[in-house]
Amino acid sequence: MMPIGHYLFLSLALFLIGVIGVITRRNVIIVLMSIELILNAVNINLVAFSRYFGDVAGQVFALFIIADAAAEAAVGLGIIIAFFHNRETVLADEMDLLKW
Amino acid sequence: MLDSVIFYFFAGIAVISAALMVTRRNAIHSAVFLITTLLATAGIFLQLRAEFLFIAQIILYVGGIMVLFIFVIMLVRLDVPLPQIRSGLQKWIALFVALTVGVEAGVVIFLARKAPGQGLLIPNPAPADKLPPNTEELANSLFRSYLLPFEIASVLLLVAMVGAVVMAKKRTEAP
Amino acid sequence: MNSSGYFLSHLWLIPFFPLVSAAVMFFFGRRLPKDAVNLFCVGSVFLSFLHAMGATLKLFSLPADQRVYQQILFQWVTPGAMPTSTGLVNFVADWGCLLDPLSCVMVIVVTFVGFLIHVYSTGYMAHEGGYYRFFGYLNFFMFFMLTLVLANNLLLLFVGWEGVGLCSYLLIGFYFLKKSADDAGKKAFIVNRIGDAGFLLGLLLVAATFGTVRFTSQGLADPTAFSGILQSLASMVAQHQLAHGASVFTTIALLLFFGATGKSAQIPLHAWLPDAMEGPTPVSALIHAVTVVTAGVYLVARMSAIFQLAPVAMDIVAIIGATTAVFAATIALVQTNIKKILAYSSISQLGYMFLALGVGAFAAGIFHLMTHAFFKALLFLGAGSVIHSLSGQQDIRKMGGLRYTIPATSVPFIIATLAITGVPGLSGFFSNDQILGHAFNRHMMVDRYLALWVLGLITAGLTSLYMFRLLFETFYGMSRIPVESEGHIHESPKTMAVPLMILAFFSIVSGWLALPVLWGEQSPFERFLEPSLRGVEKDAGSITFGHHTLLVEYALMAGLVAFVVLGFWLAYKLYLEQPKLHTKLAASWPRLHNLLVHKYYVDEIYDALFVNRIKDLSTALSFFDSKVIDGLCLDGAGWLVRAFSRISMWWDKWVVDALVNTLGWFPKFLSMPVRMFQTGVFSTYAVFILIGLAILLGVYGHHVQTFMRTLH
Amino acid sequence: MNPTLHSILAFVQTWWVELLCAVLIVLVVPLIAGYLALVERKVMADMPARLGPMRVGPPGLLQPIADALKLLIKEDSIPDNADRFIFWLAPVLSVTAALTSMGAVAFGPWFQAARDINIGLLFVVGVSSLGPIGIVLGGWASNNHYSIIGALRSTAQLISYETTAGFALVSGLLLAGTLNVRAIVEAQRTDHAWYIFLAPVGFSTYLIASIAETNRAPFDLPAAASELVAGYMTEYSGFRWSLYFLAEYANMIVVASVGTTLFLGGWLRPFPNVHWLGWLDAAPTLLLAAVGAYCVFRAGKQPARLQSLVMWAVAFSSFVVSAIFVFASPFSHLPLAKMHDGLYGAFWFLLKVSAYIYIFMWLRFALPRFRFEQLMRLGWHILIPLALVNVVGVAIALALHSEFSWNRWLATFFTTLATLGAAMMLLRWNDKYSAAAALLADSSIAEDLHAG
Amino acid sequence: MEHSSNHLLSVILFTPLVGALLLLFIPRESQNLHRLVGNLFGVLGFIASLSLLIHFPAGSAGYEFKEAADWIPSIGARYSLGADGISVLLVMLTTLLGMLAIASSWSAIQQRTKEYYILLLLLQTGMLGVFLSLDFFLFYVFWEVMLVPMYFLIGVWGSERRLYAAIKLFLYTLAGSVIMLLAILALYFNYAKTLPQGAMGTFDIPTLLAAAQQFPDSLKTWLFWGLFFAFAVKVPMFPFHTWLPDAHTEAPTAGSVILAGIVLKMGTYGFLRFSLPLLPTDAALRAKIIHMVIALSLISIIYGAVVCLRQKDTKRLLAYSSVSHLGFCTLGIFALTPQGLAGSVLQQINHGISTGALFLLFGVLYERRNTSLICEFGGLATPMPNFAAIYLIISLSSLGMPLLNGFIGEFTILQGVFSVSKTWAAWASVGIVLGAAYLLWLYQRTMLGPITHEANKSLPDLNPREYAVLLPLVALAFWIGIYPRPFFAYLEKPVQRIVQQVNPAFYQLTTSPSRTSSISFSSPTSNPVSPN
Repeated sequence: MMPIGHYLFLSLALFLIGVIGVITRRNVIIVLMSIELILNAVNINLVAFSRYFGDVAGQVFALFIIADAAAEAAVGLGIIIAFFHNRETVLADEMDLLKW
Repeated sequence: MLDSVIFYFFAGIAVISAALMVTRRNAIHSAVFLITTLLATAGIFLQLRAEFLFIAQIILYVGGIMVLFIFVIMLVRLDVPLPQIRSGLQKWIALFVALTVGVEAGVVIFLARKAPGQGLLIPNPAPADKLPPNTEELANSLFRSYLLPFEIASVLLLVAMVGAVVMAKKRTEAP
Repeated sequence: MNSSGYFLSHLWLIPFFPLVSAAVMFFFGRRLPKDAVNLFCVGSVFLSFLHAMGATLKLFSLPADQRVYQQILFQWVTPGAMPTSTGLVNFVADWGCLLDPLSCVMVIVVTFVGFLIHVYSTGYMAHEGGYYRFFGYLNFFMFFMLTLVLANNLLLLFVGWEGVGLCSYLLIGFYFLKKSADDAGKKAFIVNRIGDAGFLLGLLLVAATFGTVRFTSQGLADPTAFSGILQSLASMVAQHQLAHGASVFTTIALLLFFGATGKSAQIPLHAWLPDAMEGPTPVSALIHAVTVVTAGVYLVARMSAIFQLAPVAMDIVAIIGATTAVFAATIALVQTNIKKILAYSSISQLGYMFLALGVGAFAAGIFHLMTHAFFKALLFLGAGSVIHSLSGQQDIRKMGGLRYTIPATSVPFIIATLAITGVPGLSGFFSNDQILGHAFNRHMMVDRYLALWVLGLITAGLTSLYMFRLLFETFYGMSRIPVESEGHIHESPKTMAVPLMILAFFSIVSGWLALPVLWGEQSPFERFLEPSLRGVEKDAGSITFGHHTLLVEYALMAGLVAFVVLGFWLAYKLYLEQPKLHTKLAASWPRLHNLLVHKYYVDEIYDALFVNRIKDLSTALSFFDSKVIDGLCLDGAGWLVRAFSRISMWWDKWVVDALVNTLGWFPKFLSMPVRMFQTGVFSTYAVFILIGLAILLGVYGHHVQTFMRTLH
Repeated sequence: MNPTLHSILAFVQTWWVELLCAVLIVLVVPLIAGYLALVERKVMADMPARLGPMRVGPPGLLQPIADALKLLIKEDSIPDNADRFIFWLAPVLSVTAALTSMGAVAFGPWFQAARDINIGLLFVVGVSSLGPIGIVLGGWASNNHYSIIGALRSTAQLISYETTAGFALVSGLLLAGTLNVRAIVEAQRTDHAWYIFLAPVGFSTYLIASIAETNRAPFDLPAAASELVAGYMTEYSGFRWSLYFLAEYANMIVVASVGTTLFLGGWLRPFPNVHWLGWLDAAPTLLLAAVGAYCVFRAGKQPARLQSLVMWAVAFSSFVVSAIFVFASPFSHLPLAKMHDGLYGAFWFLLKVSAYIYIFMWLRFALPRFRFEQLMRLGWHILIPLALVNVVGVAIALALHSEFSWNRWLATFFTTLATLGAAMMLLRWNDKYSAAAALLADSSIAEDLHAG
Repeated sequence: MEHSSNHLLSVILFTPLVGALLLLFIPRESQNLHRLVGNLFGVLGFIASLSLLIHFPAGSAGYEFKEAADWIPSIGARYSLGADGISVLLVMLTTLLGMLAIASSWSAIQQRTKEYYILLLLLQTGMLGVFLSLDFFLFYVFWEVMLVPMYFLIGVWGSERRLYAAIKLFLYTLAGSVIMLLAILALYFNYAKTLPQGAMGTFDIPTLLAAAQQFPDSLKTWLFWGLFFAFAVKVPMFPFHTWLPDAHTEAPTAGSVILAGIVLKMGTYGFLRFSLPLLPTDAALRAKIIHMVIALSLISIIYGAVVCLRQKDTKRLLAYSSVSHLGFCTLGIFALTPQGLAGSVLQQINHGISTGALFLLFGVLYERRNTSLICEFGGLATPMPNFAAIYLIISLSSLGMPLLNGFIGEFTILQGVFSVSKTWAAWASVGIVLGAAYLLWLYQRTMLGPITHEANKSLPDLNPREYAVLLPLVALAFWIGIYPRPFFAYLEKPVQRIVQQVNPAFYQLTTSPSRTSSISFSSPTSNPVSPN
């Protein structure tokens, strides 16, 4: 078996890439996708630990995270479409008011 | 040996395409690379013998969420490249901080790995052919120990669905 | 009793046939043709009659002391344990049939006369709307009446009792578009209900005293396994737990008798019967002459064992009977509605029966019940036939001279009149004679009964007077029929005439059952009934009669005949020979006449005393309800609460709120610097988060590391 | 011996059937797809009593090969403004998804590429759900309005009907109690019933949904030639086009296989537990023998030598296979027995799949095309509620069976009745609100198309 | 019992609630769907409760189908259900009338159907909960839960003065139940005091009531009166009854049916279940209390009946008749004899059937004519013969006609009362007479005679749905009237248990084996009524 550190580093790498995406990209959709990537990195950690501890709970939580991701994507994209209809833009730094 | 080959194969794809995803100017391309990353992650799941999660990843993420993303990208016509990377000081601070976090976390993991005798070298995971059927085990855990979270998750999905429908609906009174 | 045979073991079929037919009428009657209705309804009663005959004949074939047959179909009411004088008892009322000589007589009379009346009705009602409904009600009524007479316990008897009350309500109100009919029906029901309350209390007292309401356990396959009032009573008397004249007997007897007064229209609950003449005439005949009203008599006879032990109650029965007899007879003297005269006659005759029961001559009472059933049914049907011929005319002042116009009606009617007045040789004579004879015998033993005997005789005379008045006014003398309806007079159809003839025949011969009395023997009818009416202690408490010689018997008969002739003579004088005379007579005593015409103002008195008072009470209580409970208590409380809430609202607004508002201003002021960080761009926030994460990892990284090392 | 070689040999020895299957899938499915197209054309011709392709090969039997050759040698054209990378990627993604998903399909008790995968059926469904991405990307990459409309339509349609299909499958899976493909089939043997009888509504919804999922008529909106000039495939030609084509037919086989496995008893013969129907076991043998005999009989009468040769070849192979059938059963310890069981199962399986696909074709030529909003209404207003109700119904039936020991058939009967009642109700309401819904759908679809 | 693993009671209890939840997801416009779902769950609830009837072990005296789960462990409140013969009958009544009430609303309710059915179903769960709870806390919760839907049913779908009636109902009942809550808490804390230090108190009804036997008499008296007010308001007894006429008059038909048929029974059920065990042991004190309650019952009987005679509104009249009939029930309960108790429960069922049916009948009229004033009707037997027939049968059942259900109940109550006091029985029988008077008068004024209003000339007779709603009740009326034994069988043992608990003297009476009793008793102490 591989040492678990491999998985952790992989996960760390994906996480960092995701974080960088979130911070540096202006396009909200790509930001959202980066967030999905971050969630995915977490999933890898969970599944890896689940495998190594022999406890299926990690996979359960990964499953919940996937469900959450789906919900998040649905709502997020809904917001984006609504926003786009109103503002004709999807750039993150043009969204700086809570209400308009 | 086969395991590590498979792992490195998928991990490489995942990292590379993740990097490509963040750097592509075209949103559709980003999406395609994200799909690739996700598929690679699914492969890693399979390598970890999480079969159900593997297929859930494919069905939900790739088959569901990503199609949605692509759909929306096309819908709001974001397929034309935009000035994507934000400029200015914040970007550099951000990159610096992100890298700091990465280095810190890497050091933590690495040092923990290096510790003699114990640590992250987890005591013998069960061999792959001795594992119980993954789906049944997952179902048992999900519907016995985690029934309430499961139901809450379903409510969450319902709420998300309603919310998405409401938000995406045409407003009758134009702003 | 294994050799009970088909008819006895299928006793329950007797009430069942009419029930089925009634159900058919109620569910499908509207779609059935008239012939089918006739077939079902008349046929079912005929079947009942056949079965009743069969059962009677079977009973006759048994030795006299075994002439009881009882059958329990199922346990009906089983409410649980109740305390009685003998301890806790699981009260059980079953659904069962009892056939003994007493119920035998009743069932025969009811089915036979009922059958004839059904046949008659097919003619009488032929042109009425709601034909099926009428026959449905009639059959339903037959079911309840037969349940009543065949019941093996008081509670089941009560079912029949209430059921016939219901059916009389329905039948009286048959013409439900007429308000008077509805009122009459309602009155009948409610007045009966008052009596029923007494009955029910009596029934409860019976149950509480004896632990059962089953009349007797005789006739059952295993009499020792079941309890019966008769057996219970016998053992109680034998063990001297209760003695002759015990107050509980008196109470039971009086309560039950109160019920009987309701059903049998005795004072004080007689007021419903005359009003009940609003119903179709066959109904009057069936219900108000033959069956329902005799139910009270039947009840008293059925419970004779208890009555015999309650002398006070017996006296009250006799007194009320005699009083009612005279009372109703006097009212009948001046009534002008042909059916009302007959109704009052019924009340009077029933009083006569109660007189017989009260003096202890139960068999004589039942005997009169039977003969009365024939001739009173005949009178009613005859009256119906007259009304039918005159297209609905009921006022005897507008009749007269019908003797030869409608002979098929008039001949039976005359026979019935002769029978009821007690002309020797006809049935009424024998039964009247029996009653008076027993009353006289009683007098011979105890002096105070002389008055009863005299009242009886007077009633006989009055009966003769008003009946012959009716006869003369209707069938003899000048026709006073309005000219325009003179031409429409028609003889009734065969279906009506034939039952009249059959009834006339029985009006003559049914009395002959008592023929041996003439030569000093016991009447066979009495002998037949004796096992049912014997009571529990032959020697100690029950009433015994003195024996009189044949000569006294003949003298009594002569006395009766004398009074009858006197009545006849008066009627002849007043109504046939000098028709003006009776109006003169009325004019000379106007107050008495008015009193009689207005039926002693009983209805008015009841209205003033009870009905209107209850209505006033109701108004008062409604007022109390809405003004005192709702108005004073509730609204008052509401006003108080509102007043208090106003005060507290003011306090809230000007004191509490003001304070809170002042406090709320402070945080607003203090939060100024924090707002600087809120740029609104989310990636900035993300950077903040990330910086936080970096710091956390930097500071606590070794903790994480240590933690990860300890993972196992 | 070289240890590496040794281990490889051991690997092959253990997994040779699976490897064979995998290879066969990649190699043979394109061929089968071609022949399916031929069959489709034959059936299409047969409906109005025509003949179909007759020129190439004896009765047109070589037509697919000719077509394939034509496609391969066509010019590979890419539009100027197309996104070349995605344009290349999209068809590959489609065909990969279709072929990969076939890996978990069991064509017989032994013939399955991914045998130990215990999420079997889910794998098939899941991987085939990648197909839409290929289509939508292809449509977008073409930079053509027709294509992108086709792509959007296709995506909407597939997502909608995948839900229905999923729920329909769930009703069957509830009965089977497992996801493992072979276990599902065995469950139908032990339950003494194909699940089409226990969950008829589930099967019906699955049938409809599977037609829509494969973009076939009457649901072929994304590729409607008359409206969208073949939709997402407008700009594709040659080899790329043939990949899409292959994906479509492979998908047909996949959905048919899934339906067969779950509802039609997989490789079981009809009524596997009725003993007096045991003679059916001999049917494949006899049929093959009959085919062989017919070929022998006809071989001599062929006009051309080549034709008679082909006939002889067919006759020979038929005899060989039927001989395997006949002789293998006593020697159960031999790999031959495995072969026998496998072939025997494969016979029935393929028969059922063929019947299923025949229904596809039949419907395609019998029914006119839906309008898009009708399609969506059918999916969302009728099929999804119905499938949901059906899942509940089947669950109730199962509960009645296991908790209250009702007879399985009785319970199923009642719940099916209830489900059908619900279906009637749905239809009624749908009719009732169709006017309003149609208006709504029209406007929103128009809006979406403009946006797209 | 082996039924303890069964969740039958929970299923029965929550079936309507599931329906209500399901209705939440149905769009506001699909009214027929609301109706369908409402009816479906009404029927389902009834079917579920049928299995209760079937599986109930014959001759069981205690609670069956028990279920328990921790609910609020910090105070010892538990989710605990159970049913004895009494509860079973009342639950059956509830589900039956609930089903019929829902069915009767199909065309009567045109506005806000969704909320209407949700509330009806919620109401049903509340009522079922009251009859099934074995935990005081749970009982109280259901008691209050039931109130809210009732409030809205009257306040939203009622006729003109609906708000007044609804608020009156609410305040009246709430006032009573607050006192009840205090009494429950007193019971709880006084029981907790008897426990060793640190032990958790409980709301378990059997435990508390058993423990209450040891309380001092003064405390028991207080507890009794505390509970008494809540129940007396619900029943309603004489001085607390004025909410009922208003509520009945203003409520929609289904509300009236449920109000009369079931809600009132909650009060009598409370008396039966909770008040009786709290009667003080001291004979004089106990007699005093009983006499007061009996006096109130008798006043209710006669007062209700007399006031009926003056009412101008049918529903108001029926409300007062309910006061009168329920007076019989409380009379039977406080006679403390098996017959009185059994009769009382049976009479509750009967009242539910007959008054429920009467309200349904007048609901039919209300739907046709939109009024319930007596003077608006008259002569309806001509256009609506079948309606008149059913109405007559139900009237007769209500006034205690033998062969119909009312008689059995009244007779049994009277018998039970009679063995205690003949005077009480005599007064009660006045109520029977008056009952006939007002019911027949009402019948005459509405059904008989010529038609007085033009609008009544062409009223349609009953339609199939109305038949379907009414005929079960008619059939049931006949069944109980003709063959009441099964019902008595359910009641026998539980009633015996109650009497043994609260009036042990009853079974100490002389029990000389006598030939006069059809079924005699062998050993009075251990098993007072031998199973014969």
